[in-house]
Amino acid sequence: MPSAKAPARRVSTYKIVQTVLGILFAGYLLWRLYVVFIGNPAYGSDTWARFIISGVILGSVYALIAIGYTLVYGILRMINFAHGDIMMIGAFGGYFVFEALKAIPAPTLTDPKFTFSDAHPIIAVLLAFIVGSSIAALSGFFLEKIAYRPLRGAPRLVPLISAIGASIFLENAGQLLFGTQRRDYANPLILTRGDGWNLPIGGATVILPYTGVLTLVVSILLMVGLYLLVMRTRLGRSMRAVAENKQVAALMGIDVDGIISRTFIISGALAGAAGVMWGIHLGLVYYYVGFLPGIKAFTAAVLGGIGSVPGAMLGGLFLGLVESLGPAILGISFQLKDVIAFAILVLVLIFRPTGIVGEVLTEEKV
Amino acid sequence: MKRLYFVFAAFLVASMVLAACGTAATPTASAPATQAPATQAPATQAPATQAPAAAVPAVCSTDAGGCAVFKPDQTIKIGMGAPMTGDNAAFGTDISQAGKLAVSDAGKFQGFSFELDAQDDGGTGEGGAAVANKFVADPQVVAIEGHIFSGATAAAIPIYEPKNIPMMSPSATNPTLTTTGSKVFNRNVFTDGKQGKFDAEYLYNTLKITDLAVMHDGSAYGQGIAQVVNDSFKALGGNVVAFQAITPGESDYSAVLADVASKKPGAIYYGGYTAEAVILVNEMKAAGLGSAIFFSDDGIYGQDFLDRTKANGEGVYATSAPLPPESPAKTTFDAAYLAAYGTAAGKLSTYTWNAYDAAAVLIKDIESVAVLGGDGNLYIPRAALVAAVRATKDYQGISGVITCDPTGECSASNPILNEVKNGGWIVVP
Amino acid sequence: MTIALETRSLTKQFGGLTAVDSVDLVIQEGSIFSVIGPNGAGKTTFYNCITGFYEPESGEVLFYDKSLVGLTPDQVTYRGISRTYQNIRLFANMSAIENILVGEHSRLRANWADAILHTPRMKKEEKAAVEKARQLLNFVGLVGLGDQLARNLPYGAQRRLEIARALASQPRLLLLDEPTAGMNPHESVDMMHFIRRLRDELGITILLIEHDMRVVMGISEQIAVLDYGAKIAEGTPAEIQGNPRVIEAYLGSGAASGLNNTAARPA
Amino acid sequence: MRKQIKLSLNAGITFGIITIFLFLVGFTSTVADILAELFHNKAATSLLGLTPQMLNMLIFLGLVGLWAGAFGSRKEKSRSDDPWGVAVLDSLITGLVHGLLVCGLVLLVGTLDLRGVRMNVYLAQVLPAAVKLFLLGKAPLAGGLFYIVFMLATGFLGGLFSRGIGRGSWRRRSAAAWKNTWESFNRLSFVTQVRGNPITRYVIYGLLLLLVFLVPLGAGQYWNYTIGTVGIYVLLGLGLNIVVGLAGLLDLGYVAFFAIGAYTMALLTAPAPHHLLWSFWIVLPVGVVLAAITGLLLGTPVLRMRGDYLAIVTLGFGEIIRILSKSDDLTAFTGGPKGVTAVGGPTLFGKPFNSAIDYVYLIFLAVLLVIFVTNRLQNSRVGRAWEAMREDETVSRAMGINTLTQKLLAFAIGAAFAGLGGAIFASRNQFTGPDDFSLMVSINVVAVVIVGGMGNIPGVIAGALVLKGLPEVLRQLQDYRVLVFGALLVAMMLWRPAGIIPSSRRKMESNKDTGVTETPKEGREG
Repeated sequence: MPSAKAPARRVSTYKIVQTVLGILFAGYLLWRLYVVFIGNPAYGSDTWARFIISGVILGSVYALIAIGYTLVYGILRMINFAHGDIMMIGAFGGYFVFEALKAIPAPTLTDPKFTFSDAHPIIAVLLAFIVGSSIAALSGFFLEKIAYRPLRGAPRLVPLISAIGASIFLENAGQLLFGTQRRDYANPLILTRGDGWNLPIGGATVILPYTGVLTLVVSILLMVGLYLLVMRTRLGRSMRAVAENKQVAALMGIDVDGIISRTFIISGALAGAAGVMWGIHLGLVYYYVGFLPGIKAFTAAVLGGIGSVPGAMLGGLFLGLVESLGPAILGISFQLKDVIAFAILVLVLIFRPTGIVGEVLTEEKV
Repeated sequence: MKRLYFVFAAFLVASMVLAACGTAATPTASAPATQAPATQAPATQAPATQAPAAAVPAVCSTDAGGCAVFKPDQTIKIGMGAPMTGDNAAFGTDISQAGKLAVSDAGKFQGFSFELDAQDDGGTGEGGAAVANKFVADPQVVAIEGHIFSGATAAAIPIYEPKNIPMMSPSATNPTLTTTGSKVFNRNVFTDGKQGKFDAEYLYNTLKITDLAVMHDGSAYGQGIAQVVNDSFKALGGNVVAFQAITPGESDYSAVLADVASKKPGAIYYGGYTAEAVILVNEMKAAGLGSAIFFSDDGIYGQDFLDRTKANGEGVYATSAPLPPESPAKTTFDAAYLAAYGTAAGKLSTYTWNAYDAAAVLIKDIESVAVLGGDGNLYIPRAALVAAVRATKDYQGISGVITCDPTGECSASNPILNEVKNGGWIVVP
Repeated sequence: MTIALETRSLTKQFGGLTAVDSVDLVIQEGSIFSVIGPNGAGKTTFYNCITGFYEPESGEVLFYDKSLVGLTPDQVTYRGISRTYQNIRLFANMSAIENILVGEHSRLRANWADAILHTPRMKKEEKAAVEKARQLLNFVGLVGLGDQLARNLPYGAQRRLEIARALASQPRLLLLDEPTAGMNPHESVDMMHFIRRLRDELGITILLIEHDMRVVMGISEQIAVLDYGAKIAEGTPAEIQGNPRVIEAYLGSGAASGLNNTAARPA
Repeated sequence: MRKQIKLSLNAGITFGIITIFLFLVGFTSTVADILAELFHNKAATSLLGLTPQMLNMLIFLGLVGLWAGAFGSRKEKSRSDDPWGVAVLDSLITGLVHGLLVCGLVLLVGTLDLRGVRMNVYLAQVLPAAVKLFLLGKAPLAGGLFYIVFMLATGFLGGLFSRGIGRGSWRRRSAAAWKNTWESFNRLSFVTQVRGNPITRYVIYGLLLLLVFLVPLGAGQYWNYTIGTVGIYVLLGLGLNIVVGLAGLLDLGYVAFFAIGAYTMALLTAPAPHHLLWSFWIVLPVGVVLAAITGLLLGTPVLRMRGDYLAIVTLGFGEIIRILSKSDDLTAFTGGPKGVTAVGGPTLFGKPFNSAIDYVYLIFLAVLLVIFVTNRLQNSRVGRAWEAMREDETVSRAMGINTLTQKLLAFAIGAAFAGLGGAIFASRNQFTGPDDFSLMVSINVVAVVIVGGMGNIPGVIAGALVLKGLPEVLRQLQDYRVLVFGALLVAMMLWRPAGIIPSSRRKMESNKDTGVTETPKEGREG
């Protein structure tokens, strides 16, 4: 793609289109911002706060799932379509932990119905995350081993179809194993959904839910941890090397298959953690729970620049915010929030063809 | 240019071939429709060698659809097209399970047993047509319970129509389904119109709501009823402050609720099903809608809603069919359902009882027209069955009374209103 | 003599790095012109600027006195410039003859409607195109290998096929990027003769990037030396061989093998 | 030796997990019913205290056990010989491990069931009846021990059988024999003559065509409907084949064009919501053209994106169309989530199309047209440019190909085919609605192209048969059909990554196909 600074003689039509689109969109956005904030304020500051809380929390979950996509994509250049279903498996793992701990009574004087998970919420949540992540990581490992590894040299769309098959299989296995009903996460008492800190904003009370804060904190911790892992450890170095060039990495004595396996384990564990968070914050688990977040997270990963870990984080957060703020700012019905999200994706990609922080692909590298 | 002519010529020839094939195909294709006895010929001839021809009941020769013939070891099949896989599989699972219970409760008829053949149609038009074509190709299928989703049903009706296979859907609510003049399609479920108007009037007149927010899940059912409520409420003089749709399958609706909250509605009307209603109700307080009334349709009525909303569900209104509160038949059914499938009736979908009734009605109607031939075979005249289903009157089911009107609307009763009080649904007088 | 290609203070930057730094070159029609320089000297970037893949920040590229700056690669090809690649880039899953037919793309006119309707014009054109592709196969010595997949051809044949593909667009100027890379000395000599034949028999001007000094010195009429993007010397082979700045550039960059050392380099 | 034991241990564990999984998803119960239908032994009397249902299940589990034994006793790679003793020992180990795992499951499930624990609250298919069936009506311990013996025995038999037939060697031998016969047959002079004669090809095509046209007459309504669906997916597959298979652009939102074709047909011919009632034959080209135009409009801004960026943008576009079609704002125009009913059908020479068979022929005709167009395009300058782009976009630009134009062309033509498919689809179903255009349709079509073999027409047809025909064939498996379908999709990719019918190149250098007079010299090099 031609670089930004062009000689004045010939300007490509694409650039004209780009500029016109950009000006139109920026103008529209400014006008809408003016309308909703100054001209004809549709919402009070409490509503804006709610939008932002909702967007950021959802975005942080998207980000966590998106990292899984991005890690696998960075190394194998394939879309792991079954990633959302790995998340579903993790969510079920956490669900069963809570169900089990809920079944252990730990009555106190004040509340005879107190259970183990109410009495020791930290242990319960920790255990749920550990079990959920481990099961998901294990699934990721076997998924790669069975469905992707034999296709290492195949044309690049072949693993995609294999992934789609795996996704269909996992969804239906989940349905047949656990039944079709939607199940509710039995959170510890302190993490009751809907409870939270009451923030007085703009004359109203805005609830900052505990579960949401937990979600945000855990995902930030996991993302920072992952970033350190990729940037600071030997495993991370090897992963980057394999992502850069598998042949050369192999020549350098790196066990490429091993690294790929570990990548799937890590991305599976992150998806599993996201699944548990999904359960804790939103309370819902069933066999199809991973499908939509999977698609959304994939979008987020591309939005941020697929292959880039910070990009996935940014993309996830951005997407979460667009979904909650977009319809409000543009004054469009919330039913069309995905339309807005995808339209923004197209716009971003028109201006930055490789995502917000994507690697700049030169002609030679492509 | 010469080539161009050639291409056109080729087309012309091809279309003529097509036309020829089309006409040639006619007798084969439409035979079952117009001369149905011919298709049954192999089945009727076989026993004819052993028994006198009089063994075949006279009604079969006069019936416009001919007779379905069952040898003593064959089962009478009731087909069902339902989403058994994918996002909406809970509906299919639930409805087929309830239908199967109805079949086993029906026991044997003249020594013949019934069978519910539930096929996956994915809830889509394409799947619905595929399943319908499969059923019409199976001579043992005499009636259809379903389909479950309106889209699949719409695509299936034209396929059953010429084959005289009656349908009884426990859940397809799209109003247009009964307006096309189909003689085979019936349903024992509310349509949007009746319920929506009732709800809007109650909201405006009794609850004295002036500012209403209407939400729905974007499904044919939810959107339809929300539209009716919206229109009726406005016609009454009320003010609809927000009309928003959510995406089913998502687990978080806090943003759209925040938007609705900013309009300060006195109540939210939601058109849709339990799965999403539970999330909405649970998130309402956090979104600043703690004081608004949540009002919904029969899609959320049931134990599952209570189990999953707990304290948040208090004060929620929902319409339902006038259930005989706890009739012995319903109690027995609920116990049997729980024992057989491990989940409570009404947990997977709200159509469990409708589904049981739909199957039971079909079986009753089959029994009313079926004739045992002199050769020991059972004969079911198809057109007579279609008429019998349409003529169903005052059938007391566990979900209410079933009486079909000339268009195929069989849920005769008016909706009643329920409110959640102290963790249970209480009928509002 | 007419000037085939001329660059005037051509500059290309990547961020802070100046990959091509005000390069002035004049290439006469019908000559064999070489661009040499250590690794990373900006030779390939220079090619990409000419062929329209990069848009230079400043400067001018004139092809028979017409500016090429701002043209897209396909337009450049249409004007009569064609190229090969350092690491062979054939269409691996297409047959050899199809590769050449793709090369003829810019000289063919049949559009999708012609293709569907098989208009006489298209049939005639297609017949001629296939015929020409066969002749090119013949010219580069690949007769009988036309229906092989490109990726199944031996290395040397792939090199020649790539040149045949480049020739198919009837270029007036051919840019070759290390055509002898990975060849043994014997093959290199063959390639050298072949390049000369291109010029002599087809009258094509040739611009060459090459590391193998024996080839460069053997066939070039003019040589330009790039270092860090800038032209540090230009002249006949003899002049270049004696130029101290050139020697320094090569020694400095660690390629101490020297200008007269003709040992084969790794590909 | 240790490696060999590890191999059989692994096999035992794998098959143990498979058997446990089959029980947990309830397949053991279902398979009993399926087999009962197959053997007609539903009403048969019991044998050895086992009901026919139990026997049926045991037959199935026995097959699993045999396979486990065969799989577990296979030769370890580094071994050169394949002695009987090792194979038998291996199969026994595999069978034992397999049996032990199943025994563990039986003990656990059986005990819980005895205690009245309702496991199906969490594991939906573990119903008391299923447990009873799996335990063969015995006590947990007895059932568990039975399974150890049963798996040991079947594993042993499986090992013996597999070693006895010499493993894969018979397959290799017979394949070689076939190949030999085929080659010697080909060498016969008259065969060469007949094969070389273009008339033969036309005769074969003609016969194939005749067959294809005759099949629907005897296929019955259900299969005709299925054939029609396959045909529509062939249309879609051929369209996407141009985009993905030839031009190399991954389009995950192909359903958008399908939807546009379908909605055009529906809205212009149906009595509601617009009551336009246009004729089918007029709407058909309108739908095709509209879809193509949409392809152009979408393509213009996004076709500069590469690879997976394009994939997600197109995916987004597909979703946008679906969301818009059911959105509140457009309900008055599109019919909203309820869709459009009573979509019009074609009438030809006064005869209305009203059965599956009529549409089968219409679809055949459309497929033939599309095959014709695809074939012509593929073997032209345009098709070569597409393939060059797929192979190496950068180089193809340097070859003088205006990639943007060519991509747009591919996109538009692909979209036109989808529009054609969509229009026929809506007309045949007499209904169309937003649920018909979910993301899974796009994904299915991509799978049609890849599974069949990218870039070639027979491949697409094979792919459509597999993707849309297989699920119908699998209906016997009831609720398990999609599960099995997913697994088969993975297996198919592992088995044939290049697709069922991999692409082959047209021979052009020799002059047979092109009719050019000059004979090339035989100058083959090594």
